[in-house]
Amino acid sequence: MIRNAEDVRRWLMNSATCLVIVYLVLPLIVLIPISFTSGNTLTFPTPGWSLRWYSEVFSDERWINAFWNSVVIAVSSTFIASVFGILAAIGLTWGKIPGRNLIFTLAATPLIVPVVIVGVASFSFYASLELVGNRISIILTHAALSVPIVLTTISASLRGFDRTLLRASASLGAGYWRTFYKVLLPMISPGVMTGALIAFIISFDEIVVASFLSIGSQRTLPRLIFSGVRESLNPAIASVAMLLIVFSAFVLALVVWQHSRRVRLSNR
Amino acid sequence: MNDGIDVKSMHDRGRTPSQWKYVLCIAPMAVFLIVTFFWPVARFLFKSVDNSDLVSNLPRTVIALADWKHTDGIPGEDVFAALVQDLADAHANGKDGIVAQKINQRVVGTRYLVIKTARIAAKGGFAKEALRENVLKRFSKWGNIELWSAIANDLKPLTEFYLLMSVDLQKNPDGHYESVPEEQAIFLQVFGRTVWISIVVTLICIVLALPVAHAIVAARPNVARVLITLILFPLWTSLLVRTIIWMILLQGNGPINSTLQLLGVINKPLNLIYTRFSLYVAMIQVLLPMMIFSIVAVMRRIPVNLMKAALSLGSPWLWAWWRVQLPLIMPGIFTGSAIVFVFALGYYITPALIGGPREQMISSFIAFYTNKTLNWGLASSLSIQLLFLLVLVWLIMLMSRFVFLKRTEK
Amino acid sequence: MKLARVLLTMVFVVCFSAQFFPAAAGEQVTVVGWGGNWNKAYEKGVWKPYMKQTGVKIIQEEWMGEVAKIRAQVQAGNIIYDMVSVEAPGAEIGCAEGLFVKLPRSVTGDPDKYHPETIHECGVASDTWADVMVYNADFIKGKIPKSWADFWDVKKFPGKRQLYGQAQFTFENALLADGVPVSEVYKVLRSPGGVDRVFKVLDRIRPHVIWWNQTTQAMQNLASGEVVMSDGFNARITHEIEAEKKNYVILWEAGYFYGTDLWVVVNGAPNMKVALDLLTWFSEPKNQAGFSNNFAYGTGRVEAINYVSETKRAQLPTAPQNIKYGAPYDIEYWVENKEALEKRFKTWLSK
Amino acid sequence: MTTDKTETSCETVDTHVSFKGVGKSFDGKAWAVRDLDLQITRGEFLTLLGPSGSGKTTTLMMLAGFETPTAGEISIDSRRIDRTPANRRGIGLVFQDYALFPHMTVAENLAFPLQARKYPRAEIEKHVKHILDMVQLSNMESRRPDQLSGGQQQRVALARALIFEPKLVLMDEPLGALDKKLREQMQFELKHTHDRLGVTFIYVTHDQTEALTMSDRVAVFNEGVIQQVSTPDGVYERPETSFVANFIGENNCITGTVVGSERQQEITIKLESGKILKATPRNVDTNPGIKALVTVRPERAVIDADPGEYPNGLKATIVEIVYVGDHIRIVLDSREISGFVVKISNESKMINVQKGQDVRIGWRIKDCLVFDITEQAHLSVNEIGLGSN
Repeated sequence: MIRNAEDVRRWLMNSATCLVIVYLVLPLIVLIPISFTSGNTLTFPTPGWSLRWYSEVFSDERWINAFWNSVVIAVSSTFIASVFGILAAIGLTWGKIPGRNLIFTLAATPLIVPVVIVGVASFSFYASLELVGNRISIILTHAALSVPIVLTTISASLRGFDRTLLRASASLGAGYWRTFYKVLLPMISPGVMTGALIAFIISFDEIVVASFLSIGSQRTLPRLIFSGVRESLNPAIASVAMLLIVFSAFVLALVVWQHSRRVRLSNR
Repeated sequence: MNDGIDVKSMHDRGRTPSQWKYVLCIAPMAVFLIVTFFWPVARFLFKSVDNSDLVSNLPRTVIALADWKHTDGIPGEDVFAALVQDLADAHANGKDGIVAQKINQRVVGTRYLVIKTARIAAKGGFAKEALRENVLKRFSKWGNIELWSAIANDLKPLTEFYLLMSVDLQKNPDGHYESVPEEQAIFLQVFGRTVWISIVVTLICIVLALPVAHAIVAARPNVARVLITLILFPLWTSLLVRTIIWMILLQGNGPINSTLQLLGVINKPLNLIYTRFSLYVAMIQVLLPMMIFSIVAVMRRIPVNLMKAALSLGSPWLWAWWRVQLPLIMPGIFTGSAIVFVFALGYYITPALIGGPREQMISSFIAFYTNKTLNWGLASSLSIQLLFLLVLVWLIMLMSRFVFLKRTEK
Repeated sequence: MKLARVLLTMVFVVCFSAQFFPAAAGEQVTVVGWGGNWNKAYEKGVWKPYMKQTGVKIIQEEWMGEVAKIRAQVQAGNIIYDMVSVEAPGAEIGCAEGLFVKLPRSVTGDPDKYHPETIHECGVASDTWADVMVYNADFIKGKIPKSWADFWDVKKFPGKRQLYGQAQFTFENALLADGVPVSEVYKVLRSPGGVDRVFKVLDRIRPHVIWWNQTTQAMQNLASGEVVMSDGFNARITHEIEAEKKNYVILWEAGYFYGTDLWVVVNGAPNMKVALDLLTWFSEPKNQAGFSNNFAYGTGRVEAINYVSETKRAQLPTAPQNIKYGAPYDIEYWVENKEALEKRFKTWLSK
Repeated sequence: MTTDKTETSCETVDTHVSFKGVGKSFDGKAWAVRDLDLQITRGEFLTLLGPSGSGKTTTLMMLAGFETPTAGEISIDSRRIDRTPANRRGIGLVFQDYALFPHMTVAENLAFPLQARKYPRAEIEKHVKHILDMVQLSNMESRRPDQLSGGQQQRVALARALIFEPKLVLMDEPLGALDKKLREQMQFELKHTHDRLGVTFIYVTHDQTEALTMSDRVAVFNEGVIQQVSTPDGVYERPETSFVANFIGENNCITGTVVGSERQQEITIKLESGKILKATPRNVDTNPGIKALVTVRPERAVIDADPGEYPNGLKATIVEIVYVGDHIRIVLDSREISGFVVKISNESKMINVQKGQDVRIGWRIKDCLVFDITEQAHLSVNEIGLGSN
């Protein structure tokens, strides 16, 4: 009797879970056939199969430019956020700083404040500095948006770091920099990498700030997609979306790999 | 960790200096965030009360209108002289457009009046004698007492005009606050709509996340890992891409409609997109993973035996869940809700692409006033509303943490 | 000291990334249009011939009409755009603020040779678009709608309608439906009670309307038969008819309003001379027609229509056979009232 | 405060490390280490022994350069080093949990100090090979620390601290994480390594066996103060304070009052029961009336002993006999003390005593040491109890 009720409940719960997972994942999968359509419209089932929309994307200078633009912006902002993030995480995790929690909370606000506000505010700020229409403004703003993530992941890995190793390194004659590069950085690198990858994705996907701050040749990939979508939904957009998903999957795989590496290191 | 002395770093050469090093470590990030984030945002929020565009371009008028009250009737010669002189200067500096815009925001339909007056004033087109009469003859609108009181009411360095407007209030000529006419009262409604959409999204996320979280925690490690990766994957996919996918899926001749038609469930495509429904579908897909992970994080810390214990004590499953499991995962639900709610509040791209005109939230209005009508004061005031909501959520979080802590202490 | 090294590295990297900017070389000019097919048509019909003729390099950009960005560029003295296609109200506001160069007669030619409202002291029309009434002939058979009054008549033509979810366009269309002739629409709007009348007319049709806010959305609802009638931008509808073989019918004779986007030259543009030269060249009717031959939007110069092919001509809002039913949007009216009326309209919409 | 015979000929000894008046306070209130004076001879194996929190690790860390003395000076070879950064002191340091770099292989761990000193690559390879041979880990060089057993990790840690040929090696409870058997084996390996290299070892432990087995000298710490510095048999046989007497080895403690001293190195104590004992004063005032603590090591007490040879004696009842393996432990109760412990060899004739049997416990005067009871004051009740448990 109880056995049965238990089974029914489990069955219900599992099917609910399956439905939710399907809801989360299926849309991404449905995109695959659509992006290979030979037709002119985003209809399903597709009239035929072809690579024409992919070749259109790859041969269109605008998409390529926007892609590289996004990469440059994402890499630069990630680098800046990581450098500041590592330093600040060290200070906040190891130092006895009064108001530590307050600093953490304040450093998290760029992630919480609606992007529209950040976009408008940065736009008005950089306009006064002659920096609108310049990659630097987007890079700096994206870096500010990424700092909370980087700070959190690096602080987490610093908390798991055994500081005796720093003493060991010093006792073996290593100076500050050698200790930093050879001991600390390799040990917390999974955390740094995870944070950096998330920061990269944040910047790479970011559209609101980019649309406020980018002008003309500084157009990022999401910005280009956005203006494309407003005009018409054509299969080229689906192809770009597909490429972005593949890209994200790749980055996610990197993160999962980094994570398993961190688990391995901490299980020594 | 021996003898508790490891709290000191390898470079500890005494107490105070080492702490300074840590402060130095934090300083670059602090300075960076202040310069690239806090200062720009503060500067932008200041625009909600900043009135310098009006005041600094009408210096003489400010003085001349200092003692004027709307009961005094149309101002006299000196005010007109001051105004004409100010507008002439503004035109020469290229500021008449901004002055006209600001005045038009207060009294609709006066933009060209100001610009044209400024143009003529700059050319010396008004005779010096009987200036007031001269101006009034050419532009009878300057004889409008409402216009004058609207200007005079707001000739101060800091104005509450935009803040009032953003909560559907205005100042009447006597200087009292009153509601704007009903047909203009939109912002509180948008505010309510934004909150409502966020609440609905949060609640649905909770309902959908609970079974998934249970399944993940109950599953074998390998299965759990697969589930987590499956949930992580959409989270890692561009928000824009996911919105576009929903646009494709939900459109009239999109996959969902064609499949349903193929199956003969419907004979005419359903109107799925550009509705509240499509907005919820797209937003929840984006935000649900965060809720799931918040709940899973808490559930993992709950001993599995608690539910077994409750069941062994003879309680029905649902009751046991309600009394034992739910209170323990409440902190996770709370954190997840706060995250989902806060993110939902700021949504802009998804409503813009997938919602109809009635699905637009505060963010859309902020962008509209920033880009289209260049009314930054209002955009800033609306941002303040949004930030106010965020602070509120944050305070609730703090308080709830306090409550939960107390409960676990008992 | 060690921290300084990190900071220096950072500054270096940031500066390095700034080096990605392309350096200007030779005679060139940056023109900013509305993107997509619009840009393609300009490239094919106008920029290419000009480049061939003069050797000047034209760099095409696209934007979404945010005048605030130009203002920011001008205020900061950091101007990237030379020539921009701006919506007429934006041109008006920008001109008053001194963001745009006042164009001399030598560039624009005689203003009388333009359609009304397609020339401004700061700009000349880049394109003339219209918001027109359209129906899908696949779903309306037999009795055919002829006017905006028919659009409002849900008894005679059952089914959902579709209107643009903003005040401009919808207000004009409502007054047309209420029997106001195109030439009288703004007189009514400006008169006391004019706006109230609009809302009364809108109240009548409200339960039957789906509001669109993106062209994509409008076209999709029209294609699926979700709505039987709609308003929409004429070139977009023509594109659907030609490229997608849709059975849409544009009702020019129901009355329509046309709007103008204007080419303006940004004050302090780095290539101002080239831009002005390009505009001078563009103001020739023959050169203007190059755009209309590739896109169903009209031109500023009246004569330009003579250089447009027969089939294209019928699709333009400025074609003689169409323009007799149309009138331009009143820029002054919308510049002053847009913010307040949009707000009131959205309030009404939300109820 | 504590001088032993070995330290009197200070001038002739080659002093390697010297602490003078060193003190350390973490919070500016309490002293973690106080008035530390200590000279360490070159080539010596010195152990700092004490319970946790007694200041021994702090002392080591001050020498290694990870803590700054609040007072006093530390010198190596008569040069003050308390301002030299840790990485320039050239001191080998073995950590309690080894602190091997988990992301590096054994060989990389060993090469690390040489790379830091910018040795040429060939030189590094040679040294690594040599030291791996020395610690018998030649085939493990490409493993990571998590693939080694505890003992192997310990050897790598030692090898890493030795590879750059420091003149001074510090060890902070390096064997603490090993199981008993391995620990004993490693103790001998360490001792042999020390003998072979002839460098100075300073060793921190709370394990007295370790201290006694390996050291040339032992410095016993308590509450930040050195109680005694002496050879292993010195601290065991001739403790200076009741703390040392109790901390090292086991002791039976009985309180009493000083009656008087008839001759040098002998004192008369009266227990509460009125029983009179003769004992050797260690650190006590011989004035009558002073409260004093009498201690007897369990292995020096004898059951049913000849009163002539063992003049001190108590009547007691056997309450428990425990067979421990290499010896037998007999617990007795008497009027004066309950839980008096006597250890006897497991081959002793006494092996046939019975539980509940009344016997006489006796011991020699020289094995009965007396300490000032005020010395005892800061020793916790538990630790006193240890001796009579």
